[in-house]
Amino acid sequence: MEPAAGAVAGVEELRVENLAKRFGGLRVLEGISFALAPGDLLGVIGPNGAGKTTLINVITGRTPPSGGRILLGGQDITGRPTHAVSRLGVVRSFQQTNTFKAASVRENVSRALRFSGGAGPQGWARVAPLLDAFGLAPRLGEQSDKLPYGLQKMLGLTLAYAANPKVLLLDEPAAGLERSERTRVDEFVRHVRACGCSVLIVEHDMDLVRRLCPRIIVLDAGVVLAEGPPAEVLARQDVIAAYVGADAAGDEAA
Amino acid sequence: MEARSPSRWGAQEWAAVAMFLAVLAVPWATDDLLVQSIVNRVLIGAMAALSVFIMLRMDLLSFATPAFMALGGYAAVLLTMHGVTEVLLIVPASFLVPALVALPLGALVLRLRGVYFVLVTFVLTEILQLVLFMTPRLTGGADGLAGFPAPTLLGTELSDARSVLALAAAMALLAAVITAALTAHFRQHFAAIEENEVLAESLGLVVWRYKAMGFVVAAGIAGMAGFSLGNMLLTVHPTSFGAQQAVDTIVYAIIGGRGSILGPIAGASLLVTVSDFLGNQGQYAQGLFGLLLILVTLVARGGIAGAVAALARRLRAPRAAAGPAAAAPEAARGGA
Amino acid sequence: MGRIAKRSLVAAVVAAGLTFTAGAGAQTTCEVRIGALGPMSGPAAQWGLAMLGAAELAAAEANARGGLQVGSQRCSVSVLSYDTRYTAEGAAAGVNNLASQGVRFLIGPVGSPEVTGAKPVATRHRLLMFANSYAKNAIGPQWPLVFHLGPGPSEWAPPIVRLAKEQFGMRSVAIVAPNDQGGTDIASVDAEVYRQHGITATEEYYQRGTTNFAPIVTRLLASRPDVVDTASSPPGDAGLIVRQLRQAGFTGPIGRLGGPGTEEIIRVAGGIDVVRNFYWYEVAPTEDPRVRAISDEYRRLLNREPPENTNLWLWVVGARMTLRAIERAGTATDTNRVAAALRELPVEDPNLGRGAWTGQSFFGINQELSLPFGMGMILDGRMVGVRRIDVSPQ
Amino acid sequence: MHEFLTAGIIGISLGAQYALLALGFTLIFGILGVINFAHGGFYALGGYVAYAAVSQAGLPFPLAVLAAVVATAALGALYERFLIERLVDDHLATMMLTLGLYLVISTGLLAVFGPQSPEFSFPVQGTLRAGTLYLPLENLVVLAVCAAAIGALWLLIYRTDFGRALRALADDRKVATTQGMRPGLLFPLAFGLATGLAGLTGALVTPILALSPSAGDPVLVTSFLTVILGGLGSIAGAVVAAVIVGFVEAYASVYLGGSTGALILFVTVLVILLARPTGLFGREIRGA
Repeated sequence: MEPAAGAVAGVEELRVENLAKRFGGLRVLEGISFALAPGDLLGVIGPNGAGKTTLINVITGRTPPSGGRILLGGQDITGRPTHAVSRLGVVRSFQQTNTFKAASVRENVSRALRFSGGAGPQGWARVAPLLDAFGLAPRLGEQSDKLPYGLQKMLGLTLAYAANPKVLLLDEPAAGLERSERTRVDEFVRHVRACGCSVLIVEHDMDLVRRLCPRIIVLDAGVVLAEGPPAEVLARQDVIAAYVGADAAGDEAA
Repeated sequence: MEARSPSRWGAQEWAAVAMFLAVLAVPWATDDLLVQSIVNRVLIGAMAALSVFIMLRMDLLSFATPAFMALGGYAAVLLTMHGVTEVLLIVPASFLVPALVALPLGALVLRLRGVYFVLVTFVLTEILQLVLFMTPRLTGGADGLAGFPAPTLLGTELSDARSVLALAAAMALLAAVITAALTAHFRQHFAAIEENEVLAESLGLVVWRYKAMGFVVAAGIAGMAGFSLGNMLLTVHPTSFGAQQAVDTIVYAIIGGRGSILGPIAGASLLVTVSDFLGNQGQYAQGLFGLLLILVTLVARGGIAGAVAALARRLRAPRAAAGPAAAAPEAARGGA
Repeated sequence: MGRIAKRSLVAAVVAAGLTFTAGAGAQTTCEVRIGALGPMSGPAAQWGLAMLGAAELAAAEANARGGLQVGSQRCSVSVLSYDTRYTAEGAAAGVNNLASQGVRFLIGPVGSPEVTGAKPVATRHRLLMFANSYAKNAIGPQWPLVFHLGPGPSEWAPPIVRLAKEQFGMRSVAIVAPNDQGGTDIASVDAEVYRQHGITATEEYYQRGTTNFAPIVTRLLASRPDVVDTASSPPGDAGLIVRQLRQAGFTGPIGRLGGPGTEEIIRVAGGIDVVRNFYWYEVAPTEDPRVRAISDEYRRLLNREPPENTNLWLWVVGARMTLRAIERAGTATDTNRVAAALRELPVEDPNLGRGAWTGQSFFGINQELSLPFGMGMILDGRMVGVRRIDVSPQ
Repeated sequence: MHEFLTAGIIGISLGAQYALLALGFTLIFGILGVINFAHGGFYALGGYVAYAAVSQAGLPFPLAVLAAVVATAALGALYERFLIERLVDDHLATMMLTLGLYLVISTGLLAVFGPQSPEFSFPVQGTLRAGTLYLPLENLVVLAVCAAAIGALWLLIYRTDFGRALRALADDRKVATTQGMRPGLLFPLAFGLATGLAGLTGALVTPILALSPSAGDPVLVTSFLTVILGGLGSIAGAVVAAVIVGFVEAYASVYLGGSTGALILFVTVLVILLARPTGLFGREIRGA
């Protein structure tokens, strides 16, 4: 099964309308709306427990939303199963456990290509520059969970890209990386945008967010607190307050 | 469906099939009843453990094997009682009936993750016992079914000890071929589900399809084991299909090694034989199984098969030649 | 008489001991192996150990006499055993295991699942088997080499029900048993026998593994029965049922047409006062000194304590009869001839007395070795004792 | 009507015992993510320790119960600390470790105490009666102890720092650990607490019911059913589900008979689980 043909240029790639998610009585997301154009880059920030990972889970069909719609190139994909969403072109990365542990780097990539329907030389050709850039190319035979953590993380991002996405949702790509390794995330994002991918990036590293994202939204307790360019948004008093006041351990695992 | 994967049979798949081929000769090689009896029970235990193994390939622990064994066993026996004794019909039936039941059942229970799946399969086995007790007209209830006609192969009756064992070996061979074909063909898919199901799904793998396929085939293989057991005992009886048997088959698969198709075969061979030799101390078999289970989990995650493979690799590759990365990945695969 | 027998026995033992120390097998040219097949471990171990004990005692007696006269040969008797773990597979495996070691005669197994598993395999190898299950199909014309050890419920239930009705005058009974073969096969026969005596009978089956019988007891009492019968519920379950019946205010007599274990029932129930009025089937006339003498003989011949289970006394007779049939048939290999000889043997045992071959009307084959049994009774919290009931041939 | 009320009383008694068992089981899962197959083993072990303390050491019953709690809690904590701890995140491995322990415990009990039920009776006898209704005093005592234990556990989990730490670990181990909670200390304590509860139940209930090496088998099944129903890891769910299981068992057995009662219980649980894969109170959050 080949992914559907690319969206018409100029049409929004991903559109989220009034999205809501409740676990029992607990409101995790409420009235979330935003849109991503092709090649667009949107940062999502917020304190622990703000619902950032849940947002990705809901968009990718891992958890069903309690309300609202998700549109991809005008097509309603709300509530579709994860694999279907992925094959339509919305692929995510994970904070942790982002590779097939026991498999070699080569097997990891080949699985990503095969599962997304893109096995074959073209697929490898698409991924090869990233493998080179991250220094994974010489380590194709190594078992992925024996790699240094930073490389595992980059392999995870590469896998998501290998699945031939139109929209990439990155869940804290820089978390756990050494400061010196974080520029690789920039590199990755630049590369995929150059290929026409839209990117949504959930991140705690404010420097990275400032560097990369022309536009960000701030989530707090499941609602959009602010939206706009990072410099402007991060200076707002309520945003600062949300961060300072949110010290108590939240349930980020959601 | 995916493009045909390049997964080919490895040495282990061929070895498993070769072993059962060799066992086919046992009925003619010896008249020793004890050997025949042990071999027969090993074959049945190995088949049941192969069923567990298939599910373990996807990191699913199933306590429902005895339930599917019962379905296959009762289905085949009921056929013979209604005049269908041809093995070329009843063996497929013993595979198909549990497989067909597993299909809708799988749609329900495979939605459950990890431990919930484990608990539900446990409950399924309990439910099956009750269903057997409550359907005495069909299944003989608490008495089970006995006194059914011997199976026939193209008109020849397979009732003597030799043909019973030969039939068991043939069915085990078939089970090994099916298991090898399935797990080798979908090696990458199963491994991906085992190692990181969430990632596999988010990369576009239709996980439920492979799980359902595995579940259905595992049920079918268990069903064949159930018929083989019924054919050996000349009876199908509810006590043969309880929680105890579920634990035993899991123990065979885990101690033998869940990383290779040879594992369940090794586990069944060793443990069935050991419990037989414990003789009148049979009560200690369970304790021994428990200790082995703890031991294997702590120190030899690949079980017997994994340990043997690691040893062979170490012997084959002299210390100097063994790069750190060369041997590690395969060895670790056994556990994980 | 008793003293003389005792003295000659001691002499025989000493003689046997001497011949053994002088070099075992010096004067015996062959060996007859009999197998004890039963649960030797786990909750049902008592039964299997009693089977083993019975076989060992019969073998020791034969060896003390200088062995079995099989045709022209004098053969020693040895006993092999196998633990079935109370399962059908275990029993089938055990038959194979024992047969592979040259065993042609089996004492056991005891449970319904085991017998179901063992019978076909034993038939395949043409072994002679003395089974003791109460299963409705324990023996039958299709298994000519399978004999039944001791009377089944179809034999012992009628006289006990008759006597219980004389004593308690009940008009209705509720029978409770586990919902597996060991429960249903006996309880349904019991119920039929009660009905034949003009007593309304209801059957109630509980899930094996039930730990609290309070709901079952409530259900039992809903029909306001005069008597509750615990049939073949395991003694631990039966004791708990008795206790919870009393707690629920049931004051009527309680029966147990199922099997031994009265001591354990009294223990679990909380004492004989709680049990109050109770009647049960006892496998042997346990208060008969001649029957008890079997245990003394066991101690003397085997120099250790006999297994506790009173079934030992019953099963010894089966083992002795098997050996006698071997001698009479003059073969230790042709089980068909031994079976024929066994069928012809009169049932007469020095300890248990006269019995009979029964089973024709219930099983369709007269291969049930019926021996005198007992009916125990507790009246108003007082142990009345076990009364001997003789069987008549069919 | 009489049967209806009687079944209700029985249902409450059953529910209280099941609650205590399920609480321990669910606590272990909620906090460590481990399915404890040895739970029934700790129940049987608790019974035997109490029995040995009464019959061998001559301790009074309350002290014997205490000894059972201490012994089972200690064994549980040590087993967690030295074996389970190493593989705590591998759910298959922990299942195998606890299943193995169960087989070892029941075989050990069989080897030491033999297969038969020993004589072990509850020190309080007698029955309260009101018309045709009745309540054995021993059940009343067990009910009271169970209620007290559940209450104490509730306070422990929701009103103490220890409980807060446990709940934080259950919610998100990573965050909790970064905030200074030490799984290396808290996990064994939690595990021991749970196995101690199983031991307590065993010591209390086996003298009323029956004590045998395999007494843990039905306990494991009941614990499974209860926590499936209540939602793995949910404390409130375990209590509510235990009461439901108790009532279903009581009413189904009284009105439909033993086998049907059991079947209805199993099927009810299966249906609920299929309709709500996380149980009545389970959260979607813990994917496990």
